[in-house]
Amino acid sequence: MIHLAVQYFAILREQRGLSEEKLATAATTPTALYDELRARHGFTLPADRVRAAVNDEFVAADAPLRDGDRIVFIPPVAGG
Amino acid sequence: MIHLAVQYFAILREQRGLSEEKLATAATTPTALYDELRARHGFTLPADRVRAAVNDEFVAADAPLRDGDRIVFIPPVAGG
Amino acid sequence: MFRISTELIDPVALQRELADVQAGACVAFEGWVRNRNDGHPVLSLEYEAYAPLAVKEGTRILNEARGKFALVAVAAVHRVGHLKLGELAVWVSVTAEHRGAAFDACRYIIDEAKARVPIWKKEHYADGATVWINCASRGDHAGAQAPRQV
Amino acid sequence: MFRISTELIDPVALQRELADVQAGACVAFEGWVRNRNDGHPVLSLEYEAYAPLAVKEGTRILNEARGKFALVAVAAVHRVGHLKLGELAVWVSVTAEHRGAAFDACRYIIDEAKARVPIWKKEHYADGATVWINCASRGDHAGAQAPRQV
Repeated sequence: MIHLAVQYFAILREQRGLSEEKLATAATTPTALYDELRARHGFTLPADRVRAAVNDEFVAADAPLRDGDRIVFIPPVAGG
Repeated sequence: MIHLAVQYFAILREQRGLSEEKLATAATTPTALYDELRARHGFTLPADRVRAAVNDEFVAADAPLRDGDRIVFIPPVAGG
Repeated sequence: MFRISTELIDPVALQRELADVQAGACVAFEGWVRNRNDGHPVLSLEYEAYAPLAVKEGTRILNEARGKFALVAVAAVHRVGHLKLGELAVWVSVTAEHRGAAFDACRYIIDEAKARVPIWKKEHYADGATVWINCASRGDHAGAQAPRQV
Repeated sequence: MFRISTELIDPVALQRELADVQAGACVAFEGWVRNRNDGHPVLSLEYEAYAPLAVKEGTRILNEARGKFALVAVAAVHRVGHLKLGELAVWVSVTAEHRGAAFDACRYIIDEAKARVPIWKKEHYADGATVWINCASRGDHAGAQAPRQV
């Protein structure tokens, strides 16, 4: 188990009901963690429509997660 | 012979030394008139680089000129 | 310079900073909150940003534009918060010696920013519904399924 | 609205007239007097227009743009007279629901205007020479032989 901080924005923030949480997980990649959280909180977006950032930088869906990381799941963007 | 008003702009105005003149000519087209005026005043631009407008509308180089027309010769433009 | 702003964007002040006698052309893009989207009357918009990464990614896009096109200067600001109709949501301005580069770069920046910068838009409709644009799935507002451009 | 102006162009006031909640995108082009052209230091510019035909032809170009692209509004102003470095020589602004049309139309208008509207530009150089741009022939300033873009 690793300990992570997770930040939520936009539709994920609303569906989770909070902006940030700390948690312990057995997931070792962003995709695995997202699927775990999606099952728990009922996120409507599937994993393949969500990108991940760790410590304020984009990472691959299968990048390794490390203890103490801060992870953000990024729904499809719509600036402008 | 027809009587015309000729207006000059930009390089043609400077080379002619005035902005407008009235004249009588045997020329029946803009090109013929331009060549006549070029020979008289030493305009540097050849006829094929000059467009013509009659009574504030573009006309073809071989359009007929009529008594009382106001003609403008248009050097290559360079707005913006 | 790519910024996220919680305040009204002032394009006049921003534009003034780009004044430069080496530049012969300036192309500016403004994205405004409009009153309908795909036929739905829109009352207002909310923009939310993941600010640290939005600034990083936006800055990368500006630097890419500088690499691809012969520019004098570039700047962009994206608004966040609750915006009323007609308000300025995003401003991009590019100066260059020649206009071709300024047009191409300005368009590159706004196209890339819309596709890559982590900013989200929620539309509030006249019928009371709200939608996070591009995030629709089954059960969401039907009109929001298709990707939209400003 | 295509206008010839003997006064300083005020893009802020002009832009305000285009505000419209039906528009989601605004693209504005500004042509500025820059301090060199093809390597020659430029001190100032003179613009001269054949105003009645310039307004006619400019208006035709704006109408063509409206026909080709899905626009909300278009406007353009070209300055004439003696301009100092940094001054605004030409301003074109286009609003549309979507940005693609706004970019394409703005570029169409400035490209066509530069090619077709009877306006002429005389550059005053640091060495005292002057040149009517695009009108060079044997004996004129050598640097002015090639067509130039802003």
